[in-house]
Order: sequence, then structure tokens, then C-alpha cells
Amino acid sequence: MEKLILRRVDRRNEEMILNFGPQHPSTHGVINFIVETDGEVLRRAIPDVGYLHRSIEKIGEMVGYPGFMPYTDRVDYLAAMFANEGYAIAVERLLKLQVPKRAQYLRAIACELNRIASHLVSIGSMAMDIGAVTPFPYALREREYINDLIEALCGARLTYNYLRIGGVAYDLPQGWRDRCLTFLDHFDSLLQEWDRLISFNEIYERRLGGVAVISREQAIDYGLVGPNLRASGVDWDLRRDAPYGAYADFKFDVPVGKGWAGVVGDCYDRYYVRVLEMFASAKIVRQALEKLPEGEIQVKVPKKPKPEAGETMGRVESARGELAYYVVSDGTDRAHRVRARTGSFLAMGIIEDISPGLMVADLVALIASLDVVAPEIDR
Amino acid sequence: MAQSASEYVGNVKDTVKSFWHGMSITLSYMLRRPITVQYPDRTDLPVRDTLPPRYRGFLEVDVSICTGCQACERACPISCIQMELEKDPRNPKQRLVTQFDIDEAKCMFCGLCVEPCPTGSIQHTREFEGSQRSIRNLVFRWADPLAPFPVYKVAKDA
Amino acid sequence: MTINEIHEKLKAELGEAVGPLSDPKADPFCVVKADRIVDACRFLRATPGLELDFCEDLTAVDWPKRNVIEVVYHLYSYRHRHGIVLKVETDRTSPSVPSVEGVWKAANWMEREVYDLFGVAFPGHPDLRRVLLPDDWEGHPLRKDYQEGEGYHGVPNVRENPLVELRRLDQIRIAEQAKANPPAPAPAAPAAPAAPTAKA
Amino acid sequence: MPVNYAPLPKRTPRWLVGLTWAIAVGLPVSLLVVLLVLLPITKPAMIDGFILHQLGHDPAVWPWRDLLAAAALVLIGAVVFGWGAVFGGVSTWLERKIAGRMQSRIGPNRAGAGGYLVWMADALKMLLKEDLVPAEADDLLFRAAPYFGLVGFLLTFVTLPFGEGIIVADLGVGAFFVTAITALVVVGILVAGWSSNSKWALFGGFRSAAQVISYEIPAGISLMVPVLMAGTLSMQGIIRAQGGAPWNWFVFRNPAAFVAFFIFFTSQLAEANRTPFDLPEAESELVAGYHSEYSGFRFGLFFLVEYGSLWVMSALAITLFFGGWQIPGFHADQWVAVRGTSPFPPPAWWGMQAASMAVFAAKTYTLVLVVLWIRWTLPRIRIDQMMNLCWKYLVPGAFACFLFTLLWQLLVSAVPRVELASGIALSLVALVLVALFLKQTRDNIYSVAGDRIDLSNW
Repeated sequence: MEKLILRRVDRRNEEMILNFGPQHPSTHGVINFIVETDGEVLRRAIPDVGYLHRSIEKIGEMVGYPGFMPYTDRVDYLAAMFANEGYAIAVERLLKLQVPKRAQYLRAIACELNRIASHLVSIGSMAMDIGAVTPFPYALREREYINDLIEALCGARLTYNYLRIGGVAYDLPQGWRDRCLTFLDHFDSLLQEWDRLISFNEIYERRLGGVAVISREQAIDYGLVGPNLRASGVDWDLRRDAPYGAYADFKFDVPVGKGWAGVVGDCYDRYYVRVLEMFASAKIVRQALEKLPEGEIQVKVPKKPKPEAGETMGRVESARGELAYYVVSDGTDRAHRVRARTGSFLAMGIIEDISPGLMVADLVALIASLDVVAPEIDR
Repeated sequence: MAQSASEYVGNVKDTVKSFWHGMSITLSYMLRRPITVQYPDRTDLPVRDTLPPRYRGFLEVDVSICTGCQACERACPISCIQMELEKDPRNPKQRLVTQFDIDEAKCMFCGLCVEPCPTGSIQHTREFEGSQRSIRNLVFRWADPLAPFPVYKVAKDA
Repeated sequence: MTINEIHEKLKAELGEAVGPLSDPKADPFCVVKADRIVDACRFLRATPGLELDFCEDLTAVDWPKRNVIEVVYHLYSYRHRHGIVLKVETDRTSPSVPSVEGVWKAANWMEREVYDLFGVAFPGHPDLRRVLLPDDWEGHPLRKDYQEGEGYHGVPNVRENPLVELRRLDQIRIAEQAKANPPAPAPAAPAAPAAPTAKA
Repeated sequence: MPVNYAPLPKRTPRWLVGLTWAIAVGLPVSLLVVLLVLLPITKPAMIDGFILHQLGHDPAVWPWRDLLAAAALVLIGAVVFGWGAVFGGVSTWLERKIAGRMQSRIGPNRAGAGGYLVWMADALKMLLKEDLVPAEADDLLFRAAPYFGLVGFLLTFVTLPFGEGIIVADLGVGAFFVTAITALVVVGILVAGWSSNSKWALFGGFRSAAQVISYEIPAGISLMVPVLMAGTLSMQGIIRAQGGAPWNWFVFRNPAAFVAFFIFFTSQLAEANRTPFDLPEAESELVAGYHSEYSGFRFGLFFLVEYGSLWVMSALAITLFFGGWQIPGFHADQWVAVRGTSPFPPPAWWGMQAASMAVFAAKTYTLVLVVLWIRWTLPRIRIDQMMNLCWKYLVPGAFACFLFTLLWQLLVSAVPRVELASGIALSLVALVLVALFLKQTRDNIYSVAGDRIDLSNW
């Protein structure tokens, strides 16, 4: 059965057609690219996704509202807290619940820690894809501290299931606050070391500067979100421009691409925006810990909530950009339709159109800079 | 592309400066103690004991206080808990649980079954090492069909 | 600019093709005729006061009772910080909605996903292929009446459930024990702790 | 189902530590001692003397003379191959251990104390693993490819010195011979890349061809700088032209040689496919590059060539720029004095030879450590940047150094003391740079709260 994707590849001339994936060290999960190369230079790289499709949206229609929460963790396991919060916000708006202040602060703390952990994996694996193997274990070492913190908070390292509809499952354990503050002190000294080790490395800047530039209009047109969008110069952050939960009380700066190593919107900008964002999130966690109000952490919700018919969209600024849960309810205790719109899915859409002219090594850099995660594409 | 002389020399200078810092950092890490621990046998104490109390490992049922209300069975999204209750032939008011199986191979350790339990008989342990010869061994059986355990009745005033 | 004003402007532009704004149960939306959706989108994107340049989401909802598949467009504008939700209804038997890929490039992949999981054809789409499922997959999974086949290319997707299996074996053993000593069975011994059973 | 936790082995058992030390020190040193004893004896002059005195035949007439010389050379070849293999193995262990520590993890420590025997385990595993040949691969070329590389790697030992008198054959064109022979390795890589019938391997092969061929030019030119200063192409001659003390080494005696060393070192990194030039086997792009279809013993050979060329590369750089086996404070005439005139060299001579071998091995090993260290710090360069770096930075730089050295030699012949002045000045500069670097490293450690130098658990 000849794959339809090969129709798009014109095989008249003698270019080499390469299967870049699905099992390949630098595709960050199970993604396949049909790559048409002329020597080192690519004619075109066509993404072929779907290897990790578990139809989570169909499960959303079969499992009740609270039962779907653990599945949201598995949409993007590197940033599971945001998926929880997106779904929770959508269902709370359907049920017209007011989440207590303390629960919103706990959500913000857990989410920002999770953002740091997700960005650490992203920049660590990006450095490894470019060839520097050593920064990866350093990034994972810091992530281990965060994993231990979140494990003490909610019991799991990756698929947290920490949030519930109407609030949060647990409160801060004993002594967690001080452990978190000591981690933040240690973490803040890391930026200058990380910069000296890899960010300002001449080869690193050369490999990423001016590569696969995405202009401002292109980013908006292709629907890029999050760090990929901000790196192209669009100053948009959901936490600041359409604040949800407790983000209105925090002051933090949103890094925007400035062409640090060449052009605004190139691979280096997408990388360095994530590095700066990590340290902005560290400030948010610090502010949230200081201003943590007292109060209960979850609103009373029936075991089988039955929201009245209607639809809503819960938007959250995830580590991979604006994650939106579009939930349609028809009055029964099961959702009629649950739709997770993720940042990585649209980032894949742009690869085919900016890949012509890149080299094989640049395709690796582009995939790493867009920080796509396979389960988030295929859901 | 024509490079000006200053740009040419600048590139060389940047390269040397950035290599200098990068190399010094990696050398500095070589002289420090590694942070990795050698699981499973060279850890100073078993990893199970270093986990925080809220860790969600394998499920454990305290059959003496299980009221047989099947709340956990309903709460589990993947339905990997299966219970079977029967009337006790000797005194009709007492119910017996003849089957209480949890399929830990399918369980995703989400913790949704622990919350609705009225007496807290089902809990997560800190046990996570689940490698078995066959996947069927991962089905934990908390009630013996031949000797079913009586359902616990919560005292009115408790 | 609130959603009502956008709706007024849209209604002024397209007249009867745009339905009324739904009462805000949760998020208000308005229904647009299928053939005028591309003009509506181009209008919403082009006019200086609106500039909905971000096609946030394009998905579909299947309503078997009303025999309709709704294609939902969530549009948003970064500059003006406002947005609107459009819906297009097509019948379930042969759903087809003109593609808005010309207006936003983001719609390309989202329309392919809707085609893949709902079967809605998008005439005018440059490369309408299945995006998630293999090319030779029959049926569209997210439809309410989707019957799951028993596997793909001979690979079964059903695993025998050990719990059901164990219950059947218990029945057999209880029956044997009842046959062995019919009078009152031995008093209930305390339950065996988590002993992995020896599979019969 | 809990794992039963055996009590933590407080210290590895005494006998294992002893065994590991025995092998770690014993194996390489014994090979070097065999080389030390064997090489001087198997010189043609010594063989003729041996035939004349011991066997009482006239060497010119005796029919078996050439056969005896050939047998001696075969024996030397085997020992040198042994030394290359052992060094290759040991550096695989060392690289994994250094990589581990630099990435703040432990590195191999299960086989033997400190994991030293892991390279023997690897070698054994490679022998036992099935070395399969892909279906449509070109059988003959596929099987022959590793041996091209191996020959290219082993032949360089012919002119590489080990000590003052310890060299297989002190050819008059030693340096030129080594540059020519290392080109054979790229033939092996190209053939491997093409014949394994995999697009990725083909990519790796072509990248390596482009890289090694284009980097031979800056290597060749920057190699000419010490040859100009020494006036001879023979390896021993170049070393004898340098003195033992650092200010007598070529690298400091001529500022252009200082630059030429870095150009030579960079291009040798590229020829040995080491980071930042490891494009041919870029893990994150080409999976494993040219040797992705190889397994078992054939892969072992490629592995041996890759790690063995570490020694060749460093030995060449030490010979040309850092005064090879010159023992500080021991001048050329003292060598002649200690040799004496008797046909069989006195024990004092053997002692000095061993000392010169030790100095040479120590210097080469430090340079090998720097090469390993670079691998775990720098990212990989892209192919067009690699070509750009070679043709726009290294080749013009090498030519500039070459011309500067010509003028420098004229200046030196006019004012001999300027060479000593430059030597002392540059070696002081080098000393200051190293001191600054170590201070910077120490600051890195103490800048992080709670960290301190801690070499336990090696």
C-alpha cells in the first residue's frame, strides 16, 4: 500500500528520500519525517505523525468528568500540571464554581515548578541534539530536585493528578516551603553557570543563530504559541495578558525574542526565551510562597458532577504554549466532547514550510527548538 | 561573505573565551562528588524508604475495615478493581466479600480510588518494584474466595 | 471590543448568513452558513478594527440526535485582545465545509485532523490526508456511532482481562469446595494477604 | 516482590583492588618494557653484529639474515599492535570515567575496582557478538573496510618515537610518512559508509571524506613549522632539535609555532573525528554514522582505530611541538656519553631510555586527557561551518605561521638570543594562563553553595 505522503514527494530527480524517524535519537518521541535531501541540504521535510495516537478525546467522552483528570496528565507528561489546570478551569466554568484563593496559589506554585522542569528537559535535550552531551545531565540534575519537591507534594513524579475539579487534592506537606526556598536559592545561581557553559558557546550560537527563522506574521499565521511565539517577537503571555487563577497577583517579566544570536525568531531565540522564562517562573514561585493565603483547598463537588448543557474553553499558558481544553457538556455526567488543543500540534504544521533549504543538522536543531513532544501532537 | 578584519578576529576571540568558560565548568564538575546513586543495590538505604509519605505506589487494602461499599471500584477510571459480595449463608444480615482483586498491571496509580473510601482501608504503599515473571502475578487478591471476609460495619456513634 | 460588537459587525457584513448569538450559557457562539464561512473569516481577519489573526482552534462536535456535525472556529486577536466563536453545521451523512486554510495557515493541520477523526471533507484544502491515523484506516473514530474494529492488519486490540478470568476460576473452586464438604463450610479464615495466585 | 538489598559493599574487596592495579599498571608497562628491550636490539646493525659474534657467520653472505630481520619486524609489529589495542581499550574506560565525572555521575565502577576492567569486558563482548552483514550490503567491501582503517592506524607507529633510541624505523621522512598514512583511515570510512547499503552510513562516509581530506591541508602546513625550525623531517631529528626544558620546546621558541600548535591540534581533532568535529558519527543526526551497520568484531576494529588514533594524534603533537622524549636537564652529549662504544649498550643507557619513554608517555597522556575533556564540553559543528573553519581560518593561519617562521628563522640566525627570549616569555604566558584557568575552575566549585572538591568514590 503506497503511503499517500509519498505523493507529495516528486521522485523524478535524483534526490534521496530519507525516513527521519519514527525511531530516531533526535525526534523527541515517536515522530517521522519523510525528508527529501539533495546531499546535506533538504528539499523538504514532511512530518508524518500519529504513532502515539491514543484518542484521549474519545476517552474523555466515556469517562466521567473527575475520572478524566489522570488522562490529561498523559497528554503532555513533561508539563502535566498545566493539562490538569486547563481541564479543571473548563469544567469549573461549566459548573460555575469559584476556586478558593489558596487553591489557586497552590496551583500556580505547582504549575510554575512544572514549567521549570519542562524547560530544563527542553534546553537540556536541545544542547544534546546540537552535540554537547554534558549540559543534559546538569539540566536533569536540577529537574530531579523539582521532581522530588512535587513528589512530596502530590505523590507522583511525572503524571501528577494533583488538581481536582474545584481545587487541589493536597495541601503543602510539612517543611515543604523551606525545601522549595532552598532549591530556588540554589537554582538562581545556575543561570550564569548555564550561560557560560552552553548559551554563550560560540559553536552553539553559530549552530542556532539565524537558523530556521520564523517571522512574526508567520508565527501568528501558523498558530504558534508560547515560547515559539514570543521568540518571534510577539509579546503575548496568557498569564499576564488574560490572567487566570492567581496570576493577577504576581509581577514577572515575559522574555521576548531579541535576536540574541542573529535574527529575531531563529532557533537561538526560541532556546534562550525558554532559559529566561525558567528564571522568571522561579520568581513567581517565590512570590506565591510568600503571599500564600490561608483557607481551604477544595470546593465541595458532588462525586458525579452534572453541569448543565453548554460549552466552554479553559485556556492555560503551558510550558509549550497556550493549552486550551474545549469541553462541551450535554447535561449528563459524561462530557459530550473534550478537545485538547496543544501547542506542539501546530508547531508541526510549520516544519514543512520552513524546512526547505535547511541542512540535516538544522532540521535536528529546528525540531529541538520547537520543543515538540510526540504524545502532545498525537493525543 | 566578506568579513571585516575586526569581525574575523572577534570570532576567534569569542571562540576562545567561550571555550575557556565551558572547559572550566566541566573540569570543575569533574572534581566534585557525583550526585547519582546506584540503584538497586548500592544505595545507602533501600529506595523504598526514601520516598515521601504521599508517594502513590501499589495499592494495599486493609480488609478488616473494608465496608464493601465498592466506592473505589466506581471511582477507578480504568475499572481495574473488581469486587464480589454475597450474603453470609449463616446470618443473613452479614455480607461477605468473596472477591476483591486489583489489577496493578492496568492501574495507573492516579489515587482516585483512595479518596472516596469511607474508612480509608484502600491506601497507596511506597512499593514500586513490580517486575514479575508473568503479568498475571500483578493481580493482587485481597479476598480469598474460599474464605471470604466479613464486611466491616461502622459503629453508629463512631 | 466585546463579542456582541464583533457579532454586530459580522452580521452587518454578511446579513442573513450569520445566525443569532447564543445566550451565554458558558461561551457564546454564532452559527454561520457553510458557503459563507470563508468570506466571514476573511472579513474578520482583514478589517482593521477586528484583525482576528490567530485561529486559536478549529475542531468539530458530532450531534447524532440533530444529525449534524458542527465545525467550531475559535478566533482571537492578539492586538485587540478579543475573540469570537463561529460554528458551521453540516449534515452527518456527507459533511463538507469549505477550507479556511487560505485565511490562516494554522487551519491546515487542524482541518486535516477534523477530516481524519470526523470525516468532514474540506474542499479547497491543499493536502487533505489523514494526519493521525494510518492512511488505510476505515471509519472516523470521534463520531458517536463509531464501531471499533477488532484490530488493524491482524494486530488484535483486545487483551483478556485477568479479573474476569480469575472470577471464573473462583466459581469453579467454590463449586468444588461446596461439593467436597456440603454441610456448613469451615468458618471464614482471615483473608490471605497479597499472595500472588498460582494460575490454574 | 521487594528486591533483597545485599549489604552495601563498604569497600571493593582487597583482592579485586590488587588485581585491578596489577592489570592497570602491569599490562601497559610490560608492553612498553618489551618495546624498550626489543626495538634497540632489532636494528639491522645489531642483527649483523649478533650474527657475526653469536652465530659466527658472515652477515653479508649468510642466507637466513633477511629472514631473521623480517621475523624481528613481525614480532615488533605484533607488540606495537598489542600496545595500540591496549591503549585503545584503556582510553575507552578512561573516557567513560571522565565523561561520568564531568556530568556529575559515577561512570563505570562494577567491573574491577573503579570499573577499570570494563574495557576488557567490552573487548570480550565484541568478540562474542555476531558480526552480521546487512542483506544488500556489498560483502567484500563491507568486510574489508575496517582493515583499511586498521592498517592506516598501525602504520603510523612505524615512525612514531617512544623514547630516545626506541623507534621502529627512524625514517628520514618520518613526519611526511605519518601524514600520508593517516589518509588511509578515510578510505576505510568511505568504503564502510558506501558498502553498508544504508543512507545514514552513506551520509557519515561522505561527511568524513570531506572533513578528513580538507583538514589534512592545514595539518600538513602547520606541521611544516617545526620541520622548518628543526631542519629535518625525521621525528627523532625534530625532537633532538628541541631541548628538555619548556623554553626550549618548539611551541614556545617561536610565537608562530604556538599558533601552529593550535591549528595542528584542531585539524588533528578533525582527522580523528573527535568532537567538535564528530560529524561522521553524529549520534543525534546520523544515528551512528558510517559504522551504524557494523557489529561484533568489525565494529570493535573501528572502535580500536578511533581510540587508538588518540595516541597517534597526541604523540605526533608532542613530538613536533612539546619536545617529545627530551628529559629536562639532560643534554644531547650526555646521551652519547651514556651510550658508550660497546656493541651492547650498558644498563645506564637502558635506564635513561626507560626515563625518556616515561616522559614521552606522560606528555602524550596529558594531551589525550585534554582531547577527551574537549569531547565532553563542546557541541558539534555543522558541515558547512566545518568547511568554512578549515578554509577561511585554519589554512590561511597555517600559511601565515609558515611565512612568519621563515622570517623568524632569519631573525634567529642573526640574533640567536631572541629565540631564548621568546621561549621564556611564551612559557611564562602559558604558565599564567594555566594558573588563571585553575583559579577560575576553583571559583566555579565554590560559587555553588555547599559544593567542595571531593574526589571520593572514584
